[in-house]
Amino acid sequence: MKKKSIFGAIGLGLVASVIAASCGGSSSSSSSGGAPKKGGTVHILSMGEQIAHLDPQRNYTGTDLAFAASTMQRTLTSYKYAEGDAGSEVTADLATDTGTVSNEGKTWAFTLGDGGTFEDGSAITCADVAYGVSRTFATDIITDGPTYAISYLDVADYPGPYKATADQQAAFDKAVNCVDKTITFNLKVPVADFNYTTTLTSFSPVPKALDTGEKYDMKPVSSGPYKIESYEIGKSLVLVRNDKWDQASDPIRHAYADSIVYEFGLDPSVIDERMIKDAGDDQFAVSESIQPENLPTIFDDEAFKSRRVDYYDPFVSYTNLSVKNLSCLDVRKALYLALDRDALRKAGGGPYTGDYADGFIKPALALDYAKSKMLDGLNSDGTANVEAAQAAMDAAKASCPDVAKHAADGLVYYYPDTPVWAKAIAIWIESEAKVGITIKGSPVEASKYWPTVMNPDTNYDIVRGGWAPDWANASTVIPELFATSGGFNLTRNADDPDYAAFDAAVTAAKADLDRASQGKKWQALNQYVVDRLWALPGTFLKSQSIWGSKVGNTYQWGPYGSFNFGELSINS
Amino acid sequence: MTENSVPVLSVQNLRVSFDTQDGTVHAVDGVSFDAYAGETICIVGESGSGKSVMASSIMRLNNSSTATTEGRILVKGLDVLSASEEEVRGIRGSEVAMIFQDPMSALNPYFTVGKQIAEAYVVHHPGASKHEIHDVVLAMMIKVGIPSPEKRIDEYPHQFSGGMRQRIVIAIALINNPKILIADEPTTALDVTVQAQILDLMMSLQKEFGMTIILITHDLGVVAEVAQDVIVMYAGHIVEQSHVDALFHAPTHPYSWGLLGSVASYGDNKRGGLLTISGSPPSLISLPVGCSFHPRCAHSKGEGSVCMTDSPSLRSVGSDGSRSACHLADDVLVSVGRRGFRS
Amino acid sequence: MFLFVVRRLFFAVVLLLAVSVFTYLLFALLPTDPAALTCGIHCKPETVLANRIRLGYDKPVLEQYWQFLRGIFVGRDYGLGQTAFSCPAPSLGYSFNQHACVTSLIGETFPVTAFLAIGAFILWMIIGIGVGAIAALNKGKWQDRFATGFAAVGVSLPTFYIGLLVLFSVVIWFQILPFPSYESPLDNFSAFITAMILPWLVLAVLSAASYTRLTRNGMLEAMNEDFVRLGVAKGLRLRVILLRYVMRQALIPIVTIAGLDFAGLLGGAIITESVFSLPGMGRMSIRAVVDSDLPVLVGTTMVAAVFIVAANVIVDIAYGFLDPRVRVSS
Amino acid sequence: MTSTIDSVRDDGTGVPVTASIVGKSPRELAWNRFRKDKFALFAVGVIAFYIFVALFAPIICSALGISPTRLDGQALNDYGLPDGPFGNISTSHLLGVEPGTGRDILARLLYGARVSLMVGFIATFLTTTIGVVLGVVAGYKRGKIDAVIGRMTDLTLAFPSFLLIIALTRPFTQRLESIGVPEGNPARLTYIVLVLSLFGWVYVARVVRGQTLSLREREFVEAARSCGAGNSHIIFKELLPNLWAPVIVIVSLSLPGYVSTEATLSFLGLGMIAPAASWGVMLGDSVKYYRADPTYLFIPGIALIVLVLAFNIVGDAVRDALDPKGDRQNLL
Repeated sequence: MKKKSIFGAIGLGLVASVIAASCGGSSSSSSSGGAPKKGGTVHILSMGEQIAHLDPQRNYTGTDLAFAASTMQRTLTSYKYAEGDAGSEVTADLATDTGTVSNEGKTWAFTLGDGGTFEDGSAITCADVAYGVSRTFATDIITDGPTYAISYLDVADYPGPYKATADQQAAFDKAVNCVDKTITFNLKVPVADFNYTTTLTSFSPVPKALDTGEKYDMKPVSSGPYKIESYEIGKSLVLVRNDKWDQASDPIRHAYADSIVYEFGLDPSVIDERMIKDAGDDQFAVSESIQPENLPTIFDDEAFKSRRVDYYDPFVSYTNLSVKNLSCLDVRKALYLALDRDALRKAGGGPYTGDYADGFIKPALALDYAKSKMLDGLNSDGTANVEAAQAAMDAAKASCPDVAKHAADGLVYYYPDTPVWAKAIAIWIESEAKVGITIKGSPVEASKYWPTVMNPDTNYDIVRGGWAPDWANASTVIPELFATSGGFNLTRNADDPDYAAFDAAVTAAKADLDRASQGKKWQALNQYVVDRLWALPGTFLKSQSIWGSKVGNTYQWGPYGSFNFGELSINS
Repeated sequence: MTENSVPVLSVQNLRVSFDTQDGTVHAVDGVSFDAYAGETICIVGESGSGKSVMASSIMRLNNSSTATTEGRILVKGLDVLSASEEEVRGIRGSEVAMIFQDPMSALNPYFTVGKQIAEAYVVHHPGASKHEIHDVVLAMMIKVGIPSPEKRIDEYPHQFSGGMRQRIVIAIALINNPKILIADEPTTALDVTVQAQILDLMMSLQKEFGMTIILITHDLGVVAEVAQDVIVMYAGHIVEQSHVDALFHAPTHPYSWGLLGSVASYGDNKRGGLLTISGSPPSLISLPVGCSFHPRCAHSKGEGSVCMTDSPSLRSVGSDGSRSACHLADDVLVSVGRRGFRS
Repeated sequence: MFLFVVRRLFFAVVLLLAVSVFTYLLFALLPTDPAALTCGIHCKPETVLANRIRLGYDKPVLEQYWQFLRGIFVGRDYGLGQTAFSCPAPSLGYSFNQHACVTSLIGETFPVTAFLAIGAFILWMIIGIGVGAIAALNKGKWQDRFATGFAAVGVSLPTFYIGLLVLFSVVIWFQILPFPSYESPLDNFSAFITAMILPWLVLAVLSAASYTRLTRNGMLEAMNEDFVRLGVAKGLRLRVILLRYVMRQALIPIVTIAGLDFAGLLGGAIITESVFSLPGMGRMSIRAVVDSDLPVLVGTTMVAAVFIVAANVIVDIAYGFLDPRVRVSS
Repeated sequence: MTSTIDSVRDDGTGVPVTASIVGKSPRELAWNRFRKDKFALFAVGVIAFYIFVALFAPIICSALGISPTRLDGQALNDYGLPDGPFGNISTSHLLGVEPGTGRDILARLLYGARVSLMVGFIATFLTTTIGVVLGVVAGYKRGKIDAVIGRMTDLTLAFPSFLLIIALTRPFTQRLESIGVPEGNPARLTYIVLVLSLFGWVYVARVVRGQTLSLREREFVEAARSCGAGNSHIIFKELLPNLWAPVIVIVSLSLPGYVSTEATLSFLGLGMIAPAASWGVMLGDSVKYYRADPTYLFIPGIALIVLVLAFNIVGDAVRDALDPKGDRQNLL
């Protein structure tokens, strides 16, 4: 799961929450006693210009998923609407239960409950869900969404509903089969936790007759308690109650507020000030993030105690190294040892940034996490160990002079062109210069950062990374980040001599249906990557949020690391 | 000299100085003269001699923020210099009117000439009806000799030739039948043929309206033709005031002598060329001690003489009423003036 | 006069065509591939190709330009089958980032920009001309020094800096106004005013600065004119002279520049709209820059150019009315 | 020197300008007047000071023991904010440190002055040169050449320039890099300067053309022409020397304008690339800290305001000195 927008604070302390906010510190906070009331308008202050994607099959951003799922896009299954560990449990939504698995994990069936309707009053049918799933395959139009449907479903060469021939469509209909109210997914590989996959809105229903393709992103048909009244990019998204939605048909949503207004395009500093001031309508507002410079103001003042939270979100930040260009472990070690992680952490707000990561799996993934053994000489307080780094560099000059020379000549670091990253890159340049490594910063427009670095033609040495699991299984972490088949592998590690062994181990771990044993395998693979430094572990991130004094039900929803927007309420 | 012994204009010890970045410029330095009804006084002098500033002072047209004005200027018994803005405004255009040097720039390019003439009338005749104004303006345009005035009344200044524009300016000046008309080089910017027409017009209108004309000019031909009295200014002072005939026959100041000599038609020196005044005008910020003309004066006595130490005052010399500000006026009268010039 | 206007209009159309060619070529020759941008993060070459064809970017630039021009008059259709849609005339293209026809996007954002421009324009003319006149009438005194200093700082300080300083000081430190949040004047007029007053002021103060200078110098120059002296010599009242003689002359160059500045503003006040989060055309165009949303960029550039060219024509014609010398001789 | 009675045209107000100061060239006169303007001399001093510190920034910084890139975590508190009042102004950091990194603000300001002033000076130089050349040629030659230049002007003015400057930054910087301009800041700077010149020359050219049109009718030009002087002689020896008053005024106004445009581009993330400093980068960064570190907010702003004011004062003074008419008049 991607981070929200990379506009703002990217990686250095931003949005989102925990799969389990277990590691204390922050006592989060639901509302001030009593059952939440109905009515009122909730405001969401956003520095983004729009919701990246509202089209359910294209939505793949933590906050946006939480927003869309809780307000408009019902899914077959859902995470529980609860804070803390409970929020990470899967529960039935459109389906009557959390699915039935058969055929050794290759067949999953869900039965739709009664009474679900779209905003036009028509009933949600099995065909609507199947149609929605089929849209994921139209990758020329339905871009940016998660592609689990494509990699799991047992259908080949299906181009999506817009271009499919009758035969191709028939093949898809076999893979996603509707019998009355029961939808059956036939998978090509066993997936033990497919009912977690179906919490993604890419498994939401779309009424075929109302599908506008490209334009569906601006006005998706609602199946939840709210519908879009107006949506202007750069201005606002206004949700009002969907009067066709029947509370009785929905086992999880409460829809307290009468309307929800997303305000776009606000200056981050202005958002912070409005939240601090808490005047007028801003008393009914929530903000997903706080700028690092304003954190002390909010967290040193007890006046904000009841409307702030500091928590571990599901994200891990790290730094991808191009193993292809830096095919020398000693150089990679030198890079890591010389890096002043303490300075980077301070630039992001110090303790509010999070904790130094010992890998890529967060402790919240309790089954998959084990403390890794970090590199010898790495200072645990985050400061640079220049001697050790120099030693590694000297070793590199002997063992792999070409790569060492490349490092001395200049490593190209693609970074998002934002003020926060401008400072981060300055820290990188300064720290690596101490061991004779030159960093050449190459700023990329923030909005084009991922497409740019994901492009195989982009010749980088270093790029940033940040990731959260799509559900509570490191199968959505290690393979995604480090296997060549992964959706977010920026390490270019395919030619590393140790890659073949790694790949085999990943395949084995994925196929292991015993969750505990699988967890051990992920732990080992995490350590495997840490030992080889294909990427440099960064921070187990924390996030901070603030809300207006009259907003209730402001808990942080674990899997998405954000408010459960649809459940926010107004206490007057 | 005139039937009325009370002057219509009396300038008494006028001093005007300007503050500039380079220092204080004493543009007019103790000027006094009287003008009587119906007479024409010409003021001549080099550029920078203060004649235009003096003329502007009569209507208090100098920049109030940088100019310092002392002395008295009496028009109809009112001291223009100490009067209130409103009182001065009442005089401007109605008692005293002015014609500027360049008719091309003196008219407001954004309004029709008719409107501009009317404006001058209306401001002093607030109750006038539209019809009346139209008639007055038209009559005035006819008087100043604008052909087909009905048509041209609605035209803009740029549609007029220079001479015609100056006629419009004269029309504006005379529409309220002023007692005094100050004309600051009214013909300098015009073609020679037009110059004569304009001067004739002014003279004939003077007869009709009976006003006093103060004509600033450097054209001694014009002076000879129209003036009764002539005032010669140099470096902010009046150096000579004479009847026109007296001036041309017997200038009482070496500077007047030089002036006359520098005009071709009056030049009669042996080389046959122009007589020139050697040297250049003095700085008005720091005038020479003594007579301001002495550095350029051929008659100046040497070091330690009165020319170098005392500033000469204007005094009567000779018998024809001429006044001169030359220590040596009597000598000059004898040794130079009587000798050289006949008109 | 009629001929003059016709000639002027004809020339304006030619100029706009030239602008459209340049704009189109400029953006078409950029190294950014619009098709790649619609293809998302996990982009495969075949998807890029498919999108390029779908968007019409596979055709030669000239043909694309022709399609664009044609679209303005007859509208354009996009895509095939179920995902087909069309943008009716006058179509300036379709934004794949914002999933909407550029014309309707401009239609949504333009009113905000127009309100901003009109209000700021009125304010800045009042402030600029007023302060300039005060400076001219008090030349050399402290009022003049202050006004020229104000003009100097105003002309040269970056808008974002002043804007944010004003925002923070007025809203946070002195708490005079609530945080501006745009509302349509038709929905909530008082909220509209509250939201607009700061951006109006900032824009007005910044732009007024150059008008202060223009007014001051124009008036000083006019006061030097002989015809002003003649006006005084006529015995006209100071007020009359100032209005009919001095201002009349000083305002002519101001009208010219004001027309162009106003037109420029109608094309979007990029920074002001961004600082104050106004959903106007300027902010949309900067978003288009960030997203490489070429259709929106071309569209806003063209609309802005139309305003500038139109303002030029209007200013030229207005000039004829303001200055009779131009009117009659042409 | 001899003087006939009307050797110098009376300027209508009677203040005898030429009479008072004799025998000096207009340039000397202007210089004399300028010299007396204490305010302007002070402003010249300020500009000279800025240029001096910009030129010698490396020497000054090493003398003070500061660096624009060195991190100083010790000067920051745990949260990355300056660990002391007023942005942690201290003997080791005379203007405090940058929040987040602890870099020295004075050093960044000095190095930033280099970038900002360089952009300002080069862009001004280019726009002025292009504008003056095209303006003079158009005004002097008139006819077809004037028409062509006039159409170029119209076309340039018809574009929303700021939008284009922003929109083309990245692609054109890449283009520049691909044709051999060193990557990163050199390419960005080149682009900024070029594009500012591309849109900026028009304003200079229009003013210069107008001035030339009236100058070419003046006696001294006609005199030169009647003496058989060539076009280049007339343009360079007769016209240009008489154009520098309006040009200097334009320069004094446009230079700070370019500095501020650079700042705006930096604010939008299109200016200098980290870790380089420019005033724009600093202004853009500092506005975030209005609450946490207001000292930082004001330092780059004040630096810019002082420079802008200095240029304006000098520009006004030069104009006053060259055009004494400003002194005469006026009735109101």
